[in-house]
Amino acid sequence: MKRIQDFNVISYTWLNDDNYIITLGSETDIECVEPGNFAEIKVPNSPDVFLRRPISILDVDHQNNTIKFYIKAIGKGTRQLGNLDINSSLNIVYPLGNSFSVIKKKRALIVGGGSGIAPFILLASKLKDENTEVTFLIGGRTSGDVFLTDEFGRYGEVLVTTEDGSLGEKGMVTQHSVFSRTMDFDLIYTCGPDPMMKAVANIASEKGIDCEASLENMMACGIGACLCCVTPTIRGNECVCTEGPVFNSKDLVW
Amino acid sequence: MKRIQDFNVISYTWLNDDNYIITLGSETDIECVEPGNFAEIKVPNSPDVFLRRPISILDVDHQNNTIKFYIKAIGKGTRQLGNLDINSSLNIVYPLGNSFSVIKKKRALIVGGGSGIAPFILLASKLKDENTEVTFLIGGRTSGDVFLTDEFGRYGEVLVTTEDGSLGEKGMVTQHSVFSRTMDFDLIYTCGPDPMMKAVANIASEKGIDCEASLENMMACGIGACLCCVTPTIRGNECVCTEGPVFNSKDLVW
Amino acid sequence: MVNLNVNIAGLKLKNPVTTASGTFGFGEEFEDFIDLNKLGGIFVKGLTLYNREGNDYPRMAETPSGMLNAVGLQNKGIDYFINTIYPKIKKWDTQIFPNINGSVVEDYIAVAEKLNDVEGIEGLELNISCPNVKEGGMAFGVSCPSAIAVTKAVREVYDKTIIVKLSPNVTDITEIAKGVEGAGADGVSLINTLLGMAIDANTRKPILSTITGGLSGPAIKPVAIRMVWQVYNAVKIPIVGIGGIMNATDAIEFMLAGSTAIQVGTANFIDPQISVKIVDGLEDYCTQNRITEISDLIGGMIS
Amino acid sequence: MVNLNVNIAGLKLKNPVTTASGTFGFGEEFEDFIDLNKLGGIFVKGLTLYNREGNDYPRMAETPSGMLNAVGLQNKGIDYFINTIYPKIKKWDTQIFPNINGSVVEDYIAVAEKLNDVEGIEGLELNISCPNVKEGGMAFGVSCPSAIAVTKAVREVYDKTIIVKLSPNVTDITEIAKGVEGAGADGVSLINTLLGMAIDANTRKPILSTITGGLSGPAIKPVAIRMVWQVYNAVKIPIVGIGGIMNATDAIEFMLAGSTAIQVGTANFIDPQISVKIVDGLEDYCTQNRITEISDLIGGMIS
Ligand SMILES: Cc1cc2nc3c(=O)[nH]c(=O)nc-3n(C[C@H](O)[C@H](O)[C@H](O)COP(=O)(O)OP(=O)(O)OC[C@H]3O[C@@H](n4cnc5c(N)ncnc54)[C@H](O)[C@@H]3O)c2cc1C
Ligand SMILES: Cc1cc2nc3c(=O)[nH]c(=O)nc-3n(C[C@H](O)[C@H](O)[C@H](O)COP(=O)(O)OP(=O)(O)OC[C@H]3O[C@@H](n4cnc5c(N)ncnc54)[C@H](O)[C@@H]3O)c2cc1C
Ligand SMILES: Cc1cc2nc3c(=O)[nH]c(=O)nc-3n(C[C@H](O)[C@H](O)[C@H](O)COP(=O)(O)O)c2cc1C
Ligand SMILES: Cc1cc2nc3c(=O)[nH]c(=O)nc-3n(C[C@H](O)[C@H](O)[C@H](O)COP(=O)(O)O)c2cc1C
Ligand code: FES
Ligand code: FES
Repeated sequence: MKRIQDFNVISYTWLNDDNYIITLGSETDIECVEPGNFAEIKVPNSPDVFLRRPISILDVDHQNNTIKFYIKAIGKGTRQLGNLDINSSLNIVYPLGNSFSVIKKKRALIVGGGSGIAPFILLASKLKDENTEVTFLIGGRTSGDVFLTDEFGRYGEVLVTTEDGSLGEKGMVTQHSVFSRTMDFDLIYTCGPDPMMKAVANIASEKGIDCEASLENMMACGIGACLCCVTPTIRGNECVCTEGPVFNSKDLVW
Repeated sequence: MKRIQDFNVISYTWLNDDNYIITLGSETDIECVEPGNFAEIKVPNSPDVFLRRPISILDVDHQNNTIKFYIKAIGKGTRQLGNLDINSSLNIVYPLGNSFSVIKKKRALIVGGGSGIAPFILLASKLKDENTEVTFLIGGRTSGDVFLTDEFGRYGEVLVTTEDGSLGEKGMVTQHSVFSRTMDFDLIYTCGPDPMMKAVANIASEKGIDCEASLENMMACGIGACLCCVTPTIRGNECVCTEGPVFNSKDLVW
Repeated sequence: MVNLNVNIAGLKLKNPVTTASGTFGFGEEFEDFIDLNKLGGIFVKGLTLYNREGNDYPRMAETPSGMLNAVGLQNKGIDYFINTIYPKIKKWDTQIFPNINGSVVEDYIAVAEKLNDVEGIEGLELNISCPNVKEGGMAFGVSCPSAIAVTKAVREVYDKTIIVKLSPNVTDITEIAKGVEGAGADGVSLINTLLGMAIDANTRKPILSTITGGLSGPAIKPVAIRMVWQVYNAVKIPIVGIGGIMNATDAIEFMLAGSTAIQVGTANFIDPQISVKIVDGLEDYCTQNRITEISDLIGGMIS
Repeated sequence: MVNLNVNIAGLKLKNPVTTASGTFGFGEEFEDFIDLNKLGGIFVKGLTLYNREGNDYPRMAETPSGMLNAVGLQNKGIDYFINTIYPKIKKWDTQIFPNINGSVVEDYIAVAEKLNDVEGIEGLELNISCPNVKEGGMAFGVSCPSAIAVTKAVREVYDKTIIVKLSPNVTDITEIAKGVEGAGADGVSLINTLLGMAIDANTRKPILSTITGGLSGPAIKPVAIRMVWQVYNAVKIPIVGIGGIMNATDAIEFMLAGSTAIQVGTANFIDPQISVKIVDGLEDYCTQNRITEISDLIGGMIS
């Protein structure tokens, strides 16, 4: 069930100047979260930020009632969320949106870039529970843009590309040698910048592999009430916040 | 000269749940301030507060580059100003407005109520420098509304009235027995709620004593640019922020 | 005990708090957050005769204390509403008001005719103020003759309560309000969004696919309150006040200015529970101010 | 090197940043805070033929991301300006634009005639959009014939640059803009304040003495940008964009929408140095985006 809940800021982990993980705690239970779900976070003490901000759920801990987000500070809201006092309170509406399909006893490729890697920790852990073998392919401009590889390593092989070659193979994710190998994946998951996802979806379709992409969009409500966040699909305009954020790339008109 | 300057919050002294003194410090020198001058304070991290807030200057310390304000939390801005982190930064425009006349080697009565007592510490210290003898008359609803009496005590006799009689004489300030004594004051200064100031001004005029009242008004700019803060005077509408806040009560049409 | 009932041309609302069209879906979206039975009414998402895909994305831009939208009346058409959606939402003990739209007068008539026969729906909101469609929409609401014409046409085919939703993008809103009053409207609702626009200085492109869109949220509240007060002084029919209402105090201000009921719009996005919180807040205000009939507040500004 | 010069009908401004009438006094008020020589121009406080006391207080109310004012053109009259104020402020190397107002056309003519002879003043702003006066004011600006009439009358007696300040409280601002263009205006400035209102829920009274007042600040920015863009597509004369500009990015957006110059208004109250900061910010933007002539940005929105 969707819920509006108050949390306290427990801690920050800064990955570099702009990227951080924020951990929130609550007195009450945390709702069950599926991989791909997101939250609408109210940014406190920020005169410039009027609407909530949609952020994927990185991880939840039902034992300790904590929830984590991985955020890239790109504007006023995401910056202010990285600048709160420990223990200060924060209001979130969650869990929102649909989720990735969790396939059983298969092989999956997960391709992410930028803040698009956030949903993949939860996804990988569910896939592992279902005995699906996971390969990660994470891209960034430089080695400084590639995060969470250690965490991903706990769930499968981690491949990296950087545009400057400072980590892993040099080039864009879609230029990685994994795509020239036998592509015996049953499903490709992707989340990140639109051009990256499109390129990945194209390769998937060429190779006849299903591909699920998690989209972003400008959102007002996050719960399907305003119809602001549509993306064109073969079925017409659909809301990224409710019919998405995860779409089968075959259905997308992009 | 008027100036816009960044300060840091050094400390708070809470007088009760709603009244506090905030001390700010700066790396650079503090401008010279006359008694009655005020500052326009930018309220940080407050989505609801758009304009600056006018607050009288309580005291300045040129040796340590600090400035103090006495604030009564009555709304969103004054509440938020009481809720800042120590060391967080605050921007103020000051010193603004005219000031009380500082008379020499005379006798003065200072009548204040509520947050209207703020300008009187600076005033009393200047009057003392000029060998003027000061009597304070401070009013409140109950003893819990009467503040800074110890500080005032350093400059002269402090008389108190409370409406419930819990401190000093019972009644309104204007009912205090000082007004039935020989009123050998040369000047009465007053600041506080409008009805109080009017009543004080009436007594002053009956007794033929000059009276200076410091007014409040809704302000946008604080520097005479917008003409939003006018009060009717015998010379026409005048700006409280520049022609005031201190007016000779004879000139006011209220 | 406070009586929160208000009355729009004979139609009773259990309290003045309703939700604004396009900001509350069909109500269902909020079921997880609030008890919908507590609302005075729900103005559902704008409906048209046939399915509409709405505008391309991006449809939304954040602005200071507000937002622009360019949804463009995306909906599955009136039949889908009547046959599929309404049966699911009629269980709630609150008034459901369809918000109807058209490109030409005939569309409005067709939609109103269909709604006339729906049991349980006691009134509709005639939207002549949508800024986000190329044809019809706001064009009806910014000209007095066309506002009158469409109201008259719908009045002829619709027997229950008609609330005409007015556009703020006009020189004199009282003229339009008087026009639709004369044409048979039972009430007016105002304001719809102000026509606005946003540009991204980095890309140098408009943020919305449609370039202009509708401005809503607290930014427009002062304009909305002014218009409610002007219309209150110009017409006799009840007013539903809309525009930037974020809390019970705002709702009180709209009632004092002359609103019989109010709609909560953009605020639902920021706090999905806000509509019900406002109901509670109105009751508290009345208790604190020893008001036993909330309807005594309507137009109660002391000037 | 960035060339920040812009040109309003032959009148050169050293940069597009000017200050809005009524929000910057006569400039002197800001002398302690900024170097006034750095501004493209100063539109001084609204002037009338004779001394005006303006409205009663309260004249101001804070609103979400904005404020309402009801100053009502308080000023000491045009002669006082010409004889006492202008001699003090003409030393600055910036364009000074008097903002002129009247209750009847004859007032405007009289004021314009007096200004025509003042050496150093190269242009005036003809305000037909003040919402805060009972007679004249906005009434001139919300009707096309009267906007044309007053512009024509002033054109006949005034030889230098006339910028007509338009009201946003109209159904179609392009119609008025085209009208005043035809009547001889050299440029238009927009927008003046939106008519708004605020009520105190506790006292149940209007906050302003005049009940309604003019809404300014970032809240109105989306409406202002939309109107600038509409007018840009309707007339050939230059536009001075106004409304909620708080920083250089906002100013860029107004230029992209079609403004040749911009006015900074309410922002001056929040940061008395903001106008000069915006000049610097424009230069930075141009440098970063490899723009050598800022005038290339005018109407440069990519749509
Ligand atoms: C379903 C979903 C899940 C997301 N998950 C994450 C996540 O886990 N971690 C993370 O860091 N970010 C995530 N995002 C993106 C995040 O919502 C935006 O970065 C954030 O809203 C920007 O807010 P801001 O105030 O910092 O930026 P602003 O100051 O508002 O804008 C800065 C720039 O970003 C653009 N922008 C703003 N919001 C969006 C948006 N929603 N989509 C695309 N562009 C936008 C603006 O147009 C502007 O150019 C997610 C977005 C969606 C829709
Ligand atoms: C020259 C001057 C000096 C002042 N000195 C002090 C001081 O030393 N200490 C102090 O505590 N306060 C002082 N004040 C009053 C202070 O400015 C207001 O209390 C403050 O602006 C309220 O802001 P807020 O956001 O807390 O209230 P809001 O939430 O904005 O409003 C709360 C209520 O207060 C009313 N109000 C708001 N501002 C004013 C105002 N400027 N005048 C009258 N009523 C107002 C509102 O109408 C509303 O009813 C002074 C005011 C002036 C003009
Ligand atoms: C995303 C969005 C969609 C809207 N869709 C409609 C609509 O379909 N029909 C309509 O009459 N008004 C529509 N409106 C206008 C609102 O009903 C309301 O009049 C306006 O938003 C002002 O109220 P607010 O400031 O409380 O949001 C929409 C508003 C928003 C923000
Ligand atoms: C306090 C105040 C006084 C104003 N007085 C005038 C005036 O005398 N003449 C005029 O043309 N506009 C006047 N205006 C309108 C401004 O010049 C400007 O058009 C408007 O405030 C919108 O810009 P902003 O949002 O940047 O403030 C005034 C605005 C304010 C806030
Ligand atoms: S954000 Fe409102 S429908 Fe998706
Ligand atoms: S507050 Fe602007 S003139 Fe006084």
